Amino acid sequence: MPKLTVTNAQIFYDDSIEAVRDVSFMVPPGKVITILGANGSGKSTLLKAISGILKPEKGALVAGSIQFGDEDLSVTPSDEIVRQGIVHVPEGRRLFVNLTVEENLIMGGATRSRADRAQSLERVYTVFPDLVDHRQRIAGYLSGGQQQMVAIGRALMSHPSLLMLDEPSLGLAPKIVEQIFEVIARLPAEQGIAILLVEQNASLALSVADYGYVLERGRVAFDGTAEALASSSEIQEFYLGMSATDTKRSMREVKHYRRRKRWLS
Amino acid sequence: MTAVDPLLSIRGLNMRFGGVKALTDVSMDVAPGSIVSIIGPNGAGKTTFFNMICRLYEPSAGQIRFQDRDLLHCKPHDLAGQGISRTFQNLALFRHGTVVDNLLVGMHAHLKSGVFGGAWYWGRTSREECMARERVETIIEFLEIEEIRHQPVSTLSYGLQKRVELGRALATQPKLLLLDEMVSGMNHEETEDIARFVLDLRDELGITVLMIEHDMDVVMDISDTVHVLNFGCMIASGTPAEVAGNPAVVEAYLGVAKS
Amino acid sequence: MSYLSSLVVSGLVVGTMYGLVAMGFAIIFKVSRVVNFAQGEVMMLIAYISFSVALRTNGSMPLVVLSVMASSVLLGILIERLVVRPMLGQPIFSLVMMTIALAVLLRSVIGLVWGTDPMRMPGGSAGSSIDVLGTNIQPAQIALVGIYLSACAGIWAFLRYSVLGIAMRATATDPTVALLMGLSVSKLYRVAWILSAILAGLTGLLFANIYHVGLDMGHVGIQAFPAVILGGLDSVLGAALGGLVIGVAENLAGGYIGSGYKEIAGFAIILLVMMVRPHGLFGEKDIERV
Amino acid sequence: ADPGVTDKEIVIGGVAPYTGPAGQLGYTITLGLRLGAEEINAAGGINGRKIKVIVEDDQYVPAQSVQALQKLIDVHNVFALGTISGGSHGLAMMPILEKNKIPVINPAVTTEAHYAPNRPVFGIGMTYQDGSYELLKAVNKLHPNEKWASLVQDDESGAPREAGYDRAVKELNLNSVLKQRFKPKQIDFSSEILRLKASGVTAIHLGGLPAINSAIIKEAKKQGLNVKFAGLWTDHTPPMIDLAGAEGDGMYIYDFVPSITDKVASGKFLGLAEKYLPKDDQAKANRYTMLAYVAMKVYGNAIAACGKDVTRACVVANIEKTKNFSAGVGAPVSFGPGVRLSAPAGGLLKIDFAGKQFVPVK
Amino acid sequence: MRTKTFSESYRALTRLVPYMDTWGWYASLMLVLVVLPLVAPAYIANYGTMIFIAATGAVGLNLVTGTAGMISLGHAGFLALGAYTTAILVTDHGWGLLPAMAASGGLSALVSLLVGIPSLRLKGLYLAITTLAFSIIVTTLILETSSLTGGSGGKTVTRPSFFGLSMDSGPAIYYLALAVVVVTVLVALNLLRSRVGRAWSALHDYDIAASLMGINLRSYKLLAFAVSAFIAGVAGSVLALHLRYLNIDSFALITSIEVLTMIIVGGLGSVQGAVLGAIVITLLPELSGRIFDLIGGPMRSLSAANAPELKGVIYALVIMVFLRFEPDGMASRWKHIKRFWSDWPYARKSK
Ligand SMILES: Nc1ncnc2c1ncn2[C@@H]1O[C@H](COP(=O)(O)OP(=O)(O)OP(=O)(O)O)[C@@H](O)[C@H]1O
Ligand SMILES: Nc1ncnc2c1ncn2[C@@H]1O[C@H](COP(=O)(O)OP(=O)(O)OP(=O)(O)O)[C@@H](O)[C@H]1O
Ligand SMILES: [Mg+2]
Ligand SMILES: [Mg+2]
Repeated sequence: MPKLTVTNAQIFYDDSIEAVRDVSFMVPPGKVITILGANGSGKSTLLKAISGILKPEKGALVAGSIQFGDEDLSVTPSDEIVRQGIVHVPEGRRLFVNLTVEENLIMGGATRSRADRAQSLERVYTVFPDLVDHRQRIAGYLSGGQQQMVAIGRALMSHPSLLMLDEPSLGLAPKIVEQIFEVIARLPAEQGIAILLVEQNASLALSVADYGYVLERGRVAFDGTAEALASSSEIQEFYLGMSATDTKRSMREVKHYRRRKRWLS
Repeated sequence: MTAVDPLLSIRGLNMRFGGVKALTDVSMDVAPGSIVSIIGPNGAGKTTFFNMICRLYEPSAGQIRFQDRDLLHCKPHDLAGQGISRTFQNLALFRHGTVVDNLLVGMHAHLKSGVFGGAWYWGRTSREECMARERVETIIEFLEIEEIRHQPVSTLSYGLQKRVELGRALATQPKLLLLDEMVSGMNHEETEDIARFVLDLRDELGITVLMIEHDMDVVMDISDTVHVLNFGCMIASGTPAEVAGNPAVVEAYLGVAKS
Repeated sequence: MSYLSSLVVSGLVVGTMYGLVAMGFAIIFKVSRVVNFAQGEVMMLIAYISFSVALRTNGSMPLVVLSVMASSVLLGILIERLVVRPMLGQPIFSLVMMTIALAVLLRSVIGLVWGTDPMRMPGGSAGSSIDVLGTNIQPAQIALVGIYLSACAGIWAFLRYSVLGIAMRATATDPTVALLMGLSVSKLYRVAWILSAILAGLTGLLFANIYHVGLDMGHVGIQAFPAVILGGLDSVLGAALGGLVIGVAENLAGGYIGSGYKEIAGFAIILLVMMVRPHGLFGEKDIERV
Repeated sequence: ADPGVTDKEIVIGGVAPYTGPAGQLGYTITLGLRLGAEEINAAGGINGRKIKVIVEDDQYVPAQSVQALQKLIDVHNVFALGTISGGSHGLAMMPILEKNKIPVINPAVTTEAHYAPNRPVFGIGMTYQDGSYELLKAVNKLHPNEKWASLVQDDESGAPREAGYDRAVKELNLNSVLKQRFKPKQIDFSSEILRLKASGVTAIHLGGLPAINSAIIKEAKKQGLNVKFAGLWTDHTPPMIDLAGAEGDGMYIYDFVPSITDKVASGKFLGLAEKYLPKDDQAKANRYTMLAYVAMKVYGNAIAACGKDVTRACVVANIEKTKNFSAGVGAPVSFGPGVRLSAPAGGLLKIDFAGKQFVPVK
Repeated sequence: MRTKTFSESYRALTRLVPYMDTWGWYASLMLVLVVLPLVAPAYIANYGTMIFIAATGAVGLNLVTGTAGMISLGHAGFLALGAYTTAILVTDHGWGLLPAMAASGGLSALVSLLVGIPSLRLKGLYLAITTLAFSIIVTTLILETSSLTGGSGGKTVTRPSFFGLSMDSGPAIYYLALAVVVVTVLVALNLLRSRVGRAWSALHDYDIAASLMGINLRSYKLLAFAVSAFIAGVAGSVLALHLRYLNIDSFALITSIEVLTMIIVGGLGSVQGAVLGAIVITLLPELSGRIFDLIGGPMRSLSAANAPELKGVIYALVIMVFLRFEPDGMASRWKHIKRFWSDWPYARKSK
């Protein structure tokens, strides 16, 4: 797989809201890269920019570049980007609500051959056995977590070379989260898939990632190897919920007046 | 279980969707001023349970009482006036409005002006609107969303939208607040903030909170009582510690790592 | 045969025309949730083109049909490229409005090129008609029924056996995510517009043969609209059936109550059906779940 | 002098539809007005003043007619009008016309309602109501004892025709078996024809636009309903012959203008058209063009009678004095005090499909 | 750059026009509109009247379609009801201006409750088609009751007097229409910034969530129809007085679609947008005539055979180009411009 490089990306919405500024990072083949950051820091925006779906939201990459190997992704149509092997699981599930579960999965493999699809379908059902019983149900009526499984399964249907996951653990029961992260951890080794992971559960994300970036108000505040980030005290306090004494702090202890700390102004 | 009369009392609730049995004989009491969590695997029927309290689905059997009133005789739009409010698992904001607009809609049940008052916009309506605006500003401040006050909610990030939903629910001035996966999509720090808000709501405003959560840190740390649903059945209830130690819960929901 | 059966048979024949136009509506709606208000005008334009070809070729059927197919495909591509694609990602309302403007445009262009007088198709209503249950049906009308049946069968097979059917519904639900699945949304739109233009074109050709070519043809689009609502906006076969129902209902109302009640009859049926089935007979329900 | 009159020029305007179902009407009328004006101007104008024709499009919508008229008055300074569009359109403009006392000679008469005796509004022709009456009377003379039916459009052009039909049925003691009104935009007439067939009809009074009438005729022939068809002058336009095709052969049409396909009776007019109109337009000319031409000539006559001092009042007075004025086309025109319609006697025509012409019925 | 953009009281936050200079602009606009018929030729003022009437109707339709999200193709029906009510009451029964207008609006509103009933179950185009069915029923009724309405022959309308003042002149109707549109705009703006308007837009965006906020969907949907129909009825009433002659052809589907065009071109849900849309769509035929004259060169006179078709082409192209570049309507462009100026020089220039 070619390498994904984002250089000095600056992204505006509606010509007026600057969501991402001067962000550079790269995703080498077969690695898991994670992006952490507070709400509204621009994580989803970055993923949208890579897969080229900013336009419907009036967003635009106004400076910098996004390269996939030699291909300039900022001028490639989204469907073409997918055919290049970049698959994006957007946040908020976004299933085709009026299609059945199986139809949703089939759409995930729309670019592949019929036989290939049947095979992938089996694989998804082994990852999410819960879905087997629901395969003929209308996706829109599933529970939130079930929908999330379909959304991830849908992405697995095509054999991507780069998988971008926007908060895959959203709304999933702990047991399922565990399973998914096992899969995420396995994929690079087994199939050479690179993964770009946006995740709020920082400890989990760092546990599977090779390298991580922390976004703060649209800029990269920190980056480093997963181990380095996990041992940084700032990350520990704000993303992992450790108190200074290295033990988990109870939420009851959080003070009223504690205000969020900003590293960048 | 509790000595005081429960705020919300549910008996033998059943619900099915075609072939799917979403809830079977669920009963529970929610004491005033408590924080109660509902956990369970995906598709266990938690959200359905909320939807039934909110009168969006008609139960096939069972009873829901709120402050000694039979909720089954209420329509969904009566609930806000009664003091029940909720957030939604899959964002249900009013997309076209700004944050302020959304919160003002939350105040609907507490305002009175009708079409003539609104058209005239003088005297009472005007005063009422000022008052509403003032309350909304308090909530905005409470939730620390001042900066995005005038942004259309459709342009907000996922986590911020969740926060606005909480604000909207608070604007209805509820006695009972139903939170459906409030902290999903928030990082640890933001989760802590929300946990703090919830505690404050209970402690300072006396609001009773019923919440569905998959984030075990929050559930364990702040809830008084935890109920566990699995395949529509209540498989365990008790304090966080009791529930976390229950092998059935570990098997069905938590998985090995958390146990 | 009885008065009733004659009314029904001739109603069915008119209904196939409504049905074909309605199917065109439904195909486009199915992939993009857009109602193409220019459907009648597309049909009219192709009918006029076939008229010109017929004039030049002395009504040679193969050539005329060929020209209809070619111009339908071309028109479908042009509309997709020039009208639909630039509006991708914009509010659907605006695109619907575009089609209304397109209708005005096509009508004006036709007036510009062919004038505003209605004209008779060369070789129109040629051949002897045959008697079906007491109603005489002319060859063009038989062809209409034939096309209707084959269109229904073709569309049924297409939606049943091709992934494209699912892809169309997926695209309609969320075009952005469809793109994320690697579906070429503009290609799907193009296919839909071409298919619907072909249906409209063939209908137009036969309309011209049965009646005439004239600027009033575009009105068929509006008249077929109730049919697609009745069948359910996104159900192509439902629209086809809806056409028949409306056609028969109009004829029965005209035959037993009075001409002036034809239009109302169609709408009355719709009102009744809507009360029972808010999404038409076969339309997809909105998924409402919180 | 009144508005629209200068030393060099007199502006005669008009409001007419250029678009919509009646689109052809506006254009053919304009042609006639222009033809008349060209002829007058070529002869040096009226007392040195040339006639200028300006027609505004009203899209056949009454509100637009009012707007168009106002524009003619304010911007183009019209002196008089040579067309006021259709029935309701004319009525919508009537208050303004009356207030400004603007002379009108309407070559496309539809309804009586325009021609109250005290108005400055004149019409050359017959109302639909009288037309339908005369039509039935004439056909009945040829073919007594027919079983009649009427099939008219449900709008302001169909309703008076049906009223005329009713009058004929009553006064002439005709046998009427069925009356139907259809919506203007109807396309298929199979149920109507089946119903007519069931009623045992032998002659049908048609009151729709040419395209619709021919659709009805075709459907009837297809269903083996061999009856006589009778329609008004609205069908008396050359495209109708092609449109109705072989099936339309023999259809009776009532008109008070000689047919433009009649090279003898319309000879003078055709000559003028050839002289003053471009080739394209010559082909478009029809009976309305002839009537509009006559209207313009009546204006020419009335204005000339006013001499140097051309005022609206004077022109209206002189139009009123018009007696047996012949423009060389069609029947002579006469008005009088309180007589606003010059209704020349008409006759029956018949479509001759093979000869592509309308032939008078003896 | 605009300064002093902070507010000192909550009342200031709820103000309709937050800045004093904006008041100035509105006042001058009103002044121009009041003086216009005194100085401009009647046909210009006539356009004014038509625009006011169209804008009134568009603002009304915008409430139900733009704000509450229920597409109505039946507004021509409400317009017709209002127009004929006024025509009958004033002409045949000698009613005064205000009672007739109130009755026109009231009747439309009443009837709209019937039309609103399907809206409780139907959405989108399915609802649109039932409203269309309604307007066709109204049309048929008007045609059938010809003793009252003149049927297909149409009905002449006399103009009433208003507190002794004769309304029988172009300027009088102009001022009437102006007053009606100003009141309508104010009412609409007020409604939209208060509880009722918010409820409408909430039920448009997410009906389930709205009902849980205490909004009774049934009553608010019906209310939206009623208010909108009332305004349409009043607009119809003014239209009747303006035209002085009614014919059912004026109230066909095309009229409903034209009003829809106005609010889409203007920007759905925005009062200012509806007014702008009404201006543009009312003037567009005239405008395309002008454009045609400019480029028509040799074929300057209207009698050139294809002029109307060319005008149609221009008309359609203008709308298409407009939608292409302004798909959210004029109101959104307006917002952009405003934001640009108030943020200047910090605003980002659009590319
Ligand atoms: N469609 C949009 N229009 C305008 N602004 C937007 C839009 N989408 C996002 N933004 C803004 O861009 C910024 C970044 O948003 P983004 O969705 O990328 O955040 P995020 O990091 O994914 O947050 P979260 O963790 O809450 O999902 C936010 O300030 C948001 O308000
Ligand atoms: N409206 C509906 N129609 C059909 N089935 C439904 C509907 N609502 C819920 N269900 C089904 O009922 C079951 C319970 O769903 P529910 O949303 O209550 O789960 P949940 O416990 O909230 O799960 P999660 O944690 O994933 O949100 C699921 O199988 C779901 O598919
Ligand atoms: Mg995000
Ligand atoms: Mg749930």
